[in-house]
Amino acid sequence: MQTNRLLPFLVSLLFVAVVVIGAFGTSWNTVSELPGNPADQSNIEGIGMLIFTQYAAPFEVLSVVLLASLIGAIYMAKGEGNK
Amino acid sequence: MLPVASLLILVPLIFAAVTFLTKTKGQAAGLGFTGSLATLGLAIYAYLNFESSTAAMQFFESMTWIPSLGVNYSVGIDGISMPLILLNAIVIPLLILYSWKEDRESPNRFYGLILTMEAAVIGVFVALDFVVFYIFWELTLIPLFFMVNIWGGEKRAHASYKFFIYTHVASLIMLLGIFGLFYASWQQTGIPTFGIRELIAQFQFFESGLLKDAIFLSIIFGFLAKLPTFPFHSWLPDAYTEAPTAGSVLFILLKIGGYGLFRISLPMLPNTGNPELMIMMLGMLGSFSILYGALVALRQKDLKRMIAYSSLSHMGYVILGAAGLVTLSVSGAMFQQFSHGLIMSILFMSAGAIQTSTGTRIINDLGGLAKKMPKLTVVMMVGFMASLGLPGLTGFIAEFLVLAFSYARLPGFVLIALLVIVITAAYHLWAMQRAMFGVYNEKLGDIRDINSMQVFSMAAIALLVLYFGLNPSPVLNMMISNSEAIVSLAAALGV
Amino acid sequence: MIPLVFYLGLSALLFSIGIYGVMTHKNGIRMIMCIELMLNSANLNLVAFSSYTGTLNGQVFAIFSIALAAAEAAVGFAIFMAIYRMHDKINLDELKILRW
Amino acid sequence: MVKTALEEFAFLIPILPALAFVITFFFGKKMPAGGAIFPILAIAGSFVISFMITLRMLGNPEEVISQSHSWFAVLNFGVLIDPLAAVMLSMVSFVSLLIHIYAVSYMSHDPGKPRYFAETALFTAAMLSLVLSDNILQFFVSWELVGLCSYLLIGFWFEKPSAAAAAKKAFLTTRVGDVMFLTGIIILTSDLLKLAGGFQDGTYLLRFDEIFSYIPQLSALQANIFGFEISHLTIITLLFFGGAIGKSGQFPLHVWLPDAMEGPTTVSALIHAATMVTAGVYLVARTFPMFIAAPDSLMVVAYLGGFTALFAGTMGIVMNDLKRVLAYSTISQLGYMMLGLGLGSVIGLEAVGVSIFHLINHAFFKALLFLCAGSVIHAVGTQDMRELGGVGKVMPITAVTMTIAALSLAGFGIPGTLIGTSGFFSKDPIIEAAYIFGEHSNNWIPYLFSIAAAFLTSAYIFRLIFMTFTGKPRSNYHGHESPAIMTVPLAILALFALVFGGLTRTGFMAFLEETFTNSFVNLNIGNLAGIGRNELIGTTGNEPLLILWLPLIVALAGLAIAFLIYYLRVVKLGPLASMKNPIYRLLYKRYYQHEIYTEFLSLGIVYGVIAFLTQVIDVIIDSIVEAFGIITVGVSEELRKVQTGVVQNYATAVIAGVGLLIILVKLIMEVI
Repeated sequence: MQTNRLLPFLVSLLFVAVVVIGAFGTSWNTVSELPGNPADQSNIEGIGMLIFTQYAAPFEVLSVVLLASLIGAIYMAKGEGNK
Repeated sequence: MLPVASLLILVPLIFAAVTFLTKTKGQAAGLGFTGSLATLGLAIYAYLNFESSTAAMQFFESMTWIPSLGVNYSVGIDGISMPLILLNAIVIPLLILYSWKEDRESPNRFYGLILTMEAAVIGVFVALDFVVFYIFWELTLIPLFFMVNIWGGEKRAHASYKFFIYTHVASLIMLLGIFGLFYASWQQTGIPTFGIRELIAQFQFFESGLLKDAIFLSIIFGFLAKLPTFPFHSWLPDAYTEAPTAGSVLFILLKIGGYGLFRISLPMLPNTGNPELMIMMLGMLGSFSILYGALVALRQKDLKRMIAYSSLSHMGYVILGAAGLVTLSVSGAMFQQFSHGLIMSILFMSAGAIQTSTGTRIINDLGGLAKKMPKLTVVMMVGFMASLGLPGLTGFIAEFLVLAFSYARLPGFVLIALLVIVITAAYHLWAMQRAMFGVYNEKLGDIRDINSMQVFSMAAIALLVLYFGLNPSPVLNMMISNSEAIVSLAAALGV
Repeated sequence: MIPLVFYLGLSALLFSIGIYGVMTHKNGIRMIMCIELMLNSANLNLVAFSSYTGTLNGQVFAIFSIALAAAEAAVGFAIFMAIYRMHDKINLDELKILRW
Repeated sequence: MVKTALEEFAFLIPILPALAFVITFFFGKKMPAGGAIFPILAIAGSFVISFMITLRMLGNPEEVISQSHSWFAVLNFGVLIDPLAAVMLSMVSFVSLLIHIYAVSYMSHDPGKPRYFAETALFTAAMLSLVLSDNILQFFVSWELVGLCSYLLIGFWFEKPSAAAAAKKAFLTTRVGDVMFLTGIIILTSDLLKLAGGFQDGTYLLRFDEIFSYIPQLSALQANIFGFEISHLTIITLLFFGGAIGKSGQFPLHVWLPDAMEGPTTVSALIHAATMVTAGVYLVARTFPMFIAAPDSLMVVAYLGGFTALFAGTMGIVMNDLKRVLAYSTISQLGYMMLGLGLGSVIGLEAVGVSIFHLINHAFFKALLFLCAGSVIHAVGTQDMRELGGVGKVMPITAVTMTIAALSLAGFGIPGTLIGTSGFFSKDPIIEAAYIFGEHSNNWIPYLFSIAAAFLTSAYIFRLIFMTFTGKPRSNYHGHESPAIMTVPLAILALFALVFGGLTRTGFMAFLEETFTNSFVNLNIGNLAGIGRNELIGTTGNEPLLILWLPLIVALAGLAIAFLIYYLRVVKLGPLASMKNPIYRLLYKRYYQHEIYTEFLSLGIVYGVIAFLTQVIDVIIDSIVEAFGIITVGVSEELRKVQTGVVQNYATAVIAGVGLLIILVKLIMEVI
């Protein structure tokens, strides 16, 4: 369906224009300096702390979701023909 | 004293529910008949305890329902509703008798729907609260829809949907008007209420003439489409014709459009922005309906369709009389509703009997039926004569009152209606001549006359037509006292 | 320092490219790839905002979102394989069994 | 004592036949002779009561019987027996009684006897109720009921398509008149309400005394129609007269009456000769005070009556059907009665006297003519005069009685003496009154109409007599004289047709002139005539000798012509009476009325054009309604295709929507 590419293109263009203009037209309330230790840029430790403390529950749920999708994907991809 | 008004709704409703559960035709018809007889008994009880000389509401009952919106379950009976309740209560048992020997699918639903219909129509007549009124108003659609849709003729699906959607849309417009009335009154008084009488009383204090006209017109549109009147009638011929006989009679008993006109629209009319214009509009619709229905009926080939158009023509008198806005013309219009219910029941029953016997309703395919069906001919003759306004039968009383007393206000429209009397006679007699008289059409084969149940029910209605034609006072008096109340309201405002 | 807006602009561009791909391609695999693109543009936004507000929550979300994207991709590809086995094709506009 | 007793029975006069109707209708099948005994007894009872009331009233015409009861609303029903009503009641019940007796034999072979007797009983009840009604509404109600009975009885042999069609035609044509009558009543009601200022307790709005008391005010009300100032009273009376035109078969609504001969001959005798058709005349007589007070109304009555008398006579002379000749004769004679009433603009109340006198006499001799014709038809089996001839030999009694009736109809008698048939004593005064009218207003048209009609009357009736009873039979028939139950009524009626007029002439008219001055209403006709700008002058009786003799001379001339052509057959009509002669054809085709009324007006204009157009409008309205449905379905059919089921399309729409929405919100924010 090569014919119908103009409309998607225009729509994408419209969207990007709107978002970019919106983003540029907004004054973002940001910190003036990037935080953290300039020597050690890594924030893995912080993230790990957050995941296992504040976001422990979502993390557990996510693991279940992953497991379920894994089983589902294997089941579906395996198909019925080749047992 | 019994709470008659509520019982009049409840009894048929309960019987209807039980009838739906029955299995055999005998049980269904028997229960249906018992239920309608019980209702008739209640109606007679109400009539005997009814004070005709006052316009006040009687058998009044009220219960709070939704306090925050001012919705009450309030019911009552007065001189506008009593004759119509009687009409329903009398004709429905006879209708059940009439269809006693007919074989049809699922009789339990058939008789159940008839009783539901009775409950719904009576519910509209006794309701004194717009919410109750509207609920029953819409409830009447359901049995009629199924009546046409299940047991109707060839084009039943089309006819039933057309009827349902058309009148439902009209009802929705009416509902808008009711809401307008409700909100405008709420804004003004600060107290929400849906009481019909309270809202009508408050209507005169609304400030904007435009608002009043809009409310009045949208409410009356619902009534006019239900009545129906030219040019909102086009659901009528299809629905009346396609319905089974019982359905057609139920349509005839559906007098809620005219009832609404008297109960709600007429008391509002003098307070509208331009009452003279409204009266002219109603008078015009009335006389045009009379003329139009008669002319179209003259050209119909289908007997039932002819009767349907003649019904339209007769309903014109209701509007014309209402527009006359004189005590006796309004009473005449109310009486026309009552009389029309009786007369048209006979006519539709006759047409139904002819169709069952001969298998056709096309007038030119009939001929000489009087020889084979003498009993039917006699009753049908009474119906036809009453329908064409022969004195001594109810039709004349109503037409005379309407014409004679509307003349003062609307002379031109009355003269149009008078001219139509000849046309009315013409199509009735012409149909009679072609269908019943002349040489018997041998193609119809050997046909049977109506059975004894049918003779009984039709003759009973014919006798009522004769009785009320000779002595209209029992019902006319209660109409007169109520019309007086309506008209004095108008007179006080100089309309 | 690069202003935040540039990240956002890049993300919007990525997202639009993804959308354009979803809109134009009929092939299921390509569509899933484009959807991944869109998801990643959202991740980019999350990380950017996270950095520029000085909290780490956004980055945690980004990680979650990546994990979910993996699950989604796995399920999506599995579905396409099933469809492919049934119809011998995965051109989505030709699959009409659920359409009106 | 007798007096009170009689009054209390007055209401029984219409009730008895009505009861007989009910009994005969439901139980007649199981009784001998179709239950004819009940109507006969009931009508005999009515006759006795009416006759006794009349006798008593003769002594004291001012004491009328008047009883009113409330019916509904402000309207009433009641009994009013004044001299006018009394003579009508006696005549109607008497003639009806004789015809019922006659019918026992005449209808003896018909299986529908119970229905016949029930319907004639109902008719008699309605007719009697019409005569004694004391208000215009009851009058109208009975008026319609007699119309219904006429419809039912004309269509008695409903299996004959021609009978069914004739019944319908009769009902519809009179209905046109009835609508005018009803319109008159409605305008009257509305005016009375206006004048009385609303409803008054204790008075009945439409009772005759109430109506008459408002005559001056009604006359003062003016309406503007097409630029002419017309008094309301004139409009009302002319509308009433419109009703009378329909019922009494006056031009132009006379077309139904000849067709009505499709019914049994007894019905023709009872309804379409003696009683119902005279209801129109009775209506004008009953409301005569209104007519005389209305300018121009009586003029219209006189002209139309006179014209009808002549017009119908011209058609009567070419008809070959026994009963149709009589039907046209009836129309013609009713025209005379109307003419007589119309002349009231000059001779005042005397008009009611002469007109009703002619009505009564006409009832006798015309009922007799019909019954004789019925006797012939019953015996011979045909009513086409061309197939008859020489019937006099086999049916002598019928022949004699019919000749007497014919003489009475033609008005034979010697002016200035008391020798003459009944018809002579009632018809001549009308012609003389027309002369006075001509002398007074120098307008001779009514007189010319009446004298020409007198000539035609004599010519057609003796044509009938000679063609039927003399000469040789022109077809094979087996006649026999009718049984006594038929001939006795004939003989009684013949006696009345011969001598009733001569015996009662002066007393009768004087009696009737008391109608409007009594205990019920007391009107000064002279004043009322003044309101109507009618100048009343003296009475009949002192005209030139030639004028007195002229009606007899023309009648003799008519007789002579009929004698020459149809008895001696010395004058051959030949080409004159063939369809090649345009005048004969015009007459024979009855002035093409069927073509004009039925085919052109009813079927063409009303059914073909107006009703057709309305039906087209109906189809258009219905199509508009249907179009709503079709458009809704069509649009939905198209719109649902937007739901393609292709995710990409949805995605496109969503994204475009989001983009546009943001722009929209932004724009709105800018504006605000």
